[in-house]
Amino acid sequence: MKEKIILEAIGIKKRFGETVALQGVDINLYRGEIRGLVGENGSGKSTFSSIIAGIQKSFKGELIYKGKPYLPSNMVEALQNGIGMIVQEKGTIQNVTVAENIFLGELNKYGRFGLLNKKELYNKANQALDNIGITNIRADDMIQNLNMQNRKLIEIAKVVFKNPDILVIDETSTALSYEGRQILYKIIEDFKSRDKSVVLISHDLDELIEKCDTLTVLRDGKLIKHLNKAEFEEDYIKQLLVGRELEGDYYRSDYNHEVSSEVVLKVENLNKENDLNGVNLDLHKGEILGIGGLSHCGMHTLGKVIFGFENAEEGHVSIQGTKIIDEKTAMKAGLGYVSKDRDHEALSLNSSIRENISIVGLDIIKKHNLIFSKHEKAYVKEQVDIFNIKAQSMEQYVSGLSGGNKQKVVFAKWMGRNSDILVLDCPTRGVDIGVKQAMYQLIIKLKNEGKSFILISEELSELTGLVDRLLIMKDGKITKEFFRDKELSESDIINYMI
Amino acid sequence: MVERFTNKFSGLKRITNYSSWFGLIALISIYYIQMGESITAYSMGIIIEQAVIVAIVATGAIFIFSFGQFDISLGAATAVAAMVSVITYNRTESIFLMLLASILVGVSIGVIESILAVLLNLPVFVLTVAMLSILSSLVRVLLGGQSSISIPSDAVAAFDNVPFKLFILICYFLLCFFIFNYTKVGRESKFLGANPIAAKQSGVSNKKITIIAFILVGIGVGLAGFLTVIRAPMLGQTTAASLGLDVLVAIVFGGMPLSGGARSKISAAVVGAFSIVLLNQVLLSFGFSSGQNQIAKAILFLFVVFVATINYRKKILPR
Amino acid sequence: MNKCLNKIGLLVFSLLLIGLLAACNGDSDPQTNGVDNGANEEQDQGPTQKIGVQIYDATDSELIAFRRYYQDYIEDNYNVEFLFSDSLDTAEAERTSTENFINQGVAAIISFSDSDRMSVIQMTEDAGVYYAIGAGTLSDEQLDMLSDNEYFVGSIGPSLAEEEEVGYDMAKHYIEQGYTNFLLYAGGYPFVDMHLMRTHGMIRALEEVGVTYNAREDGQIGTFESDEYTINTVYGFPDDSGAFFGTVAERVNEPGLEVILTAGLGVEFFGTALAQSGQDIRMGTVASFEDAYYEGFSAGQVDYLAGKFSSSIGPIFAAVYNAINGDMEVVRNNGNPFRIDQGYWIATNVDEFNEMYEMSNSTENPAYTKELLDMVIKSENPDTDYDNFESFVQSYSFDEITNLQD
Amino acid sequence: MKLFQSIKKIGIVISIPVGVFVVLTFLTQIQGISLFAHAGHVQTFVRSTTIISFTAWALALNLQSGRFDFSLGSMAILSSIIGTQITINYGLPAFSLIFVIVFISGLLGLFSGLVYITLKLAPIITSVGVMLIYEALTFVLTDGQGLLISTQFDLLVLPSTRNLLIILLVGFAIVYFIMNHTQFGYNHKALQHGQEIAVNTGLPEKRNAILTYMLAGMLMGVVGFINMTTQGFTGVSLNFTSISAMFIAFLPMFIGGYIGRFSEERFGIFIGSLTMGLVTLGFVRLDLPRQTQEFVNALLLLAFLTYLNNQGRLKLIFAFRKKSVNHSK
Repeated sequence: MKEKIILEAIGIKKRFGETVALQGVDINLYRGEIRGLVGENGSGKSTFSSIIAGIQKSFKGELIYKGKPYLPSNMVEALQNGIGMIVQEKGTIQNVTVAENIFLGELNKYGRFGLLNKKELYNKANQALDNIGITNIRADDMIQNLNMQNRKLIEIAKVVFKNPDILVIDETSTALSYEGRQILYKIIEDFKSRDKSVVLISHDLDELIEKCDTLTVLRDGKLIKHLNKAEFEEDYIKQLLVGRELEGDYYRSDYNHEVSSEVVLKVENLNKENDLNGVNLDLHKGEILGIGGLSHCGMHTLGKVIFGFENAEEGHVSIQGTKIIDEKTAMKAGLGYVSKDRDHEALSLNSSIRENISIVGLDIIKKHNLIFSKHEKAYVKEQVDIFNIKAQSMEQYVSGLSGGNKQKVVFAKWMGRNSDILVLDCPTRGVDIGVKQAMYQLIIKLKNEGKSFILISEELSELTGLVDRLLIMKDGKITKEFFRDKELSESDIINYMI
Repeated sequence: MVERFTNKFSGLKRITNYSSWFGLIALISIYYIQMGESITAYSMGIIIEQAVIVAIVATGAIFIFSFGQFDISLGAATAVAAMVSVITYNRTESIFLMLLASILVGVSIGVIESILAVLLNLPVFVLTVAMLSILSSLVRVLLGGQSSISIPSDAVAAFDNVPFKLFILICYFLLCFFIFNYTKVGRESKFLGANPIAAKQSGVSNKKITIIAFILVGIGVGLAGFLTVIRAPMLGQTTAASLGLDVLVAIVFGGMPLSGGARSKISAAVVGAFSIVLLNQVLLSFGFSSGQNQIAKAILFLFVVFVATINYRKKILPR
Repeated sequence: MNKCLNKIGLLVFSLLLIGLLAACNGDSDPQTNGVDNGANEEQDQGPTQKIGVQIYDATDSELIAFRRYYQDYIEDNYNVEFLFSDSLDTAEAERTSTENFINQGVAAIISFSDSDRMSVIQMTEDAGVYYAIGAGTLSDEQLDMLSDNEYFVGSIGPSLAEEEEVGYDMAKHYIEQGYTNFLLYAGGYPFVDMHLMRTHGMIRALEEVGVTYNAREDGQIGTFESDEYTINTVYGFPDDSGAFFGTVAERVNEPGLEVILTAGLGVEFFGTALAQSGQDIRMGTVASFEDAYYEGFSAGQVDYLAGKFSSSIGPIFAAVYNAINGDMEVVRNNGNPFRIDQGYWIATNVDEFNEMYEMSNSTENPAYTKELLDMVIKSENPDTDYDNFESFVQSYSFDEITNLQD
Repeated sequence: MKLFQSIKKIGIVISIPVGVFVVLTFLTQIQGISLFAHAGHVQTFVRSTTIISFTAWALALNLQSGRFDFSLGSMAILSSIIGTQITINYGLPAFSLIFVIVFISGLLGLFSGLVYITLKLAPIITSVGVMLIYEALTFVLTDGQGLLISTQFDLLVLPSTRNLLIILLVGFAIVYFIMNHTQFGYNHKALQHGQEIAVNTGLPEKRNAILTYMLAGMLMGVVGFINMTTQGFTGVSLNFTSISAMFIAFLPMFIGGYIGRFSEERFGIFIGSLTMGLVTLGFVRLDLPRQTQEFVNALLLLAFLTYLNNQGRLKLIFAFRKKSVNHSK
């Protein structure tokens, strides 16, 4: 197996302003290897992959690729050299055609003197799509007419078409449906069979264990361990990720699903084009109600509609008789909402911790309709202390915090105003296991105090570990209801999701 | 190592955050050196006189800028308010009604603009471009075919003094300062500018903030209209025409980020307005021509903003 | 590296641009650069006195000619320095400029701006700064109010009646030659007084020959009715959509048009349309003796010009100079501020124009030379008195001035 | 079905100018005059359309990338002054005037772009600075007088209806070609819709921004050329007065964006400008005072924006009908 090194990374260091992302990482990548890269968010795995893919330029350390020093100045150049990456975030551009996205940044190949040969461009793009077995999308389709999954497939087609020697896949599978994943896995195997390398980044340990030949564990920007297939063992990997053995309970220890009969929130017959198709549910006092499904089953939209951030075309949400029409009424009725997209929706990154926490608590902070710094600071400090938010001061901008601390700020903001019901959309996405555990315990504690939760999650273990009741959604409908049970297995649930 | 870097970095940040104040102090110093002994109470007085109107409108405008919006029609709105107050005085001969009319007109324009923006779901900037045309044609309509309309200068002579104008500025500034820093509206508008989606998810109503901001600006516009009449009781087609852009320049000069958000500060309006007036005085003392004056102003303007934002550079170009 | 390149690029580019601008500027402008005002050498007696000049439009060609006369001729010959204002188009701007001049320590202000003149006069009186009007006039009532103002010097310039007369004379000039098809350009009618009065003058001349004028209720220029005469009108200023020039082209191309009469800005707005129409059309206008009209007369586009000459503002300087020298009595009309009419030079053919043009634009030998002005300046000519001054100003016509010079 | 679709598209595209034409014809007929009475009216119409088209193309170039450029008007004025002086001083042939002016305005655009990417400030700020400098240069260069060429007959005959039509068509062809068939155009579009992704991928953002500014400058140069040669006169502008030049272009730009959904955007802008050209001619024929013109333009802009922004809601209102159609399928 250990034949030829294709890429050698020596002592890679990278800093973003005040945060250190990588502190001296050495990784050797071999031909024909599927390498898993695993670590909590902020561990540096995305930073590392973006460095080799040419997105980040200024870093310290050395890259040796195919025996030569290597320093790509952008993604296109990296790809031309044989390193292609499918990025975690949205990687396609709206309002332009599929073909233009596939050949973004290298249109100069199709034509000369800055002019374009459209025909050739479209032909090549269709070829790229055919290559990975996509026939329902054509080169002249506009990106905005495609759904998220198909857009991701375009990115995959784009990278694969260049036939790179190293393919980097950064948390892409979460955005894909079952069919999409099968396409991706086929590509990965095809690469391996052709003696090319794949770097697979994922939070899904099962996926990694199944697909990878080797695993590299990163934590806090440091390399923790390289693992061979023989060493793959879930608990051991988890321990490496966190850096210590987790003490105390991780999830809930009890298996009791009895909750109060009091209904605190009622969802009736919600319909929304493409997303929701007649959703009904009741949330009881002190209940943790889980909602699971595939990424695009409509559960994220459901969360937004419940909070009044989006409007349904039919049906309504009510809390003790009050209809929720917008965020304001929702908040008045004691509802809080933690968005899945933390950096863009839940927080204002270029505002301080203080501003982010106090923004929903101004009604509580104000005295005689005025807001004084003294009261505000006391209010915020209390939350900062309760949630143990690590920052220089409460005046620090949220953008400088780690993922876990950012999420703590979001929690603190809603708990500070003493919300009775929280809609949590993927609340532990990109959060360290340690923080994750703390949050789970907090949720449990609050549940015991009589707060109610709607927990929307893509992680099944999180759902089975926490909820009293679990609703599975598919194509905008609730397809199955499970109650908390020791025997509840993930494979039972998955069947209702796909 | 990391620690030291951090400290140095935030120290620099702190300094550039106050660069507009340094700019003001520098201008005061240059003015002092240039004018020397000829600085009198009169000099101070005219600096205040000349800054007051811009400062008032700019103070109100900070609200609109704080949530990342942009109003280009403020000058025309002030002109309309001033016109109406002149007409009101000529009908009623009451200074009080004149002030009231001016504020009412200012507020009404604000309400109409914000309601159009909110109900019709129009982008504020483009809306104000259209409003600029509408209001300037309204000015001509109010002129009714005359080259100018006026009130007797004795009528307002009692108010034509520095203490009164300063008093109005201070009152309005305190009102805005208070609302901006000590009420929900102020906090919410800053947060709205920083991240509109997060603000919406935190229950901040874009509509409410927009309407309140425009009403506050409207009060400022009304006061400015009134003061315009006091300062120069004869109004014509071009009255206050360049005020809108003077306000923009002043606010930017004062250190207000045009994108709004957390770094918004209400003091930028007053700092900026006084800086611009002092800059004019300094340039005058050098004896430049109109053209040279404007070039010097433009270069300084870019320089000040450049220094103020030196810590907020991104990899991609700002838009 | 990249960043560095950008900066170098910007620098190189800026230099290039400056070079380019210099190239085009240097070649085009035969006159000395009027911006240069630091060249006045200290004369023997005392510190230089500052005089503020308020102008309504820094880009107006007449005012630019005035500025050249003051800065290139008067500053060289008298111990004064002129400070010029920006364009003052509102009462507010006028007040700001007055404040600034006072703050700069001027001894006097000569004003060509009239947004709210009475307020400015009040301010100058309070500040102890002399004030004189270089163009335009005061009503009797206003003059009355100013009779005991020690710092108000007086006014020289065409009165509104004079403006009306200029328009009348111009129209009459063509009517008498038998022309019957006119295009009237009313300029800033009704907002600009001077344009309004000139237009009224033209209307009066037409009414005298039987044309009926129907005024409009909204104050804009009205319509004409006549069997014999055809009269079209244009008013307003250019806009960004091209509508103004569309209207101008339409009117100029109206069949049968013989004469264009403009209340101002003749060549600027109509020269091109005339050139493009290719028809034989006369043009009479009220403007000034400057390059544009030199070209216009040479090309046969204009054949009647009532215009100001650059040094027509010499006498008002003389009056102000007397005042700041403390010789107020020679500019007092029976103890009151003076108001003297000064009209236009009128050129009705190319030769007349060229003669006047030459004298008007000379900075070595302007119409009002130092020798001429010294005749009414007390410190140079102790025998002078107000009556001298008044008749000096009133002899403004080209012939009278050339006689004086000889 | 496809035929029906294209007919519908064509219908939407031409309905706006045709509608305006019908309304204006009606209004002029009431007053007993016709919209196009002689060649001068055709010329006015063509000239307005050309000026507005070029201004709107230039405005849209940067505005749609989120860059508001205050300096457009000042570039037109300054470039026409410099270019004309150079042409006259060096005795260049008359037809070369447009090329000289466009070259100069390209340089001015380049400078704008360089200032923007060097200072890395929001374009709305840099363009205010640049605009002030350009305005002031018009003053400094001409000693405040502006430039009058009313006796340069060989220059004044340039903006004939025929030449204007050629300029308009060639200009459209060039802009269309650049935006749809060149790498620059594609990169521009990609940067416009996904700045960060495009930059990460390695698109030359700075180069593209500079070229965009240059192109916008050159388009404004054409406007400067037309204004200079039709008016024979370009005045000096100070204190922000030059910005008004772009206001006329907002409505066509938005109409262009709307029509662009059904056809090509530059073409849409052209159709929008054509509409405004008709409106302008209507103003001339109806002899409306300036303030009324501005007022009407502003109202048209508001009305159109309102329509545009609430299309989503309109669709919702009509959604029931659509649903029933779906069921019947």
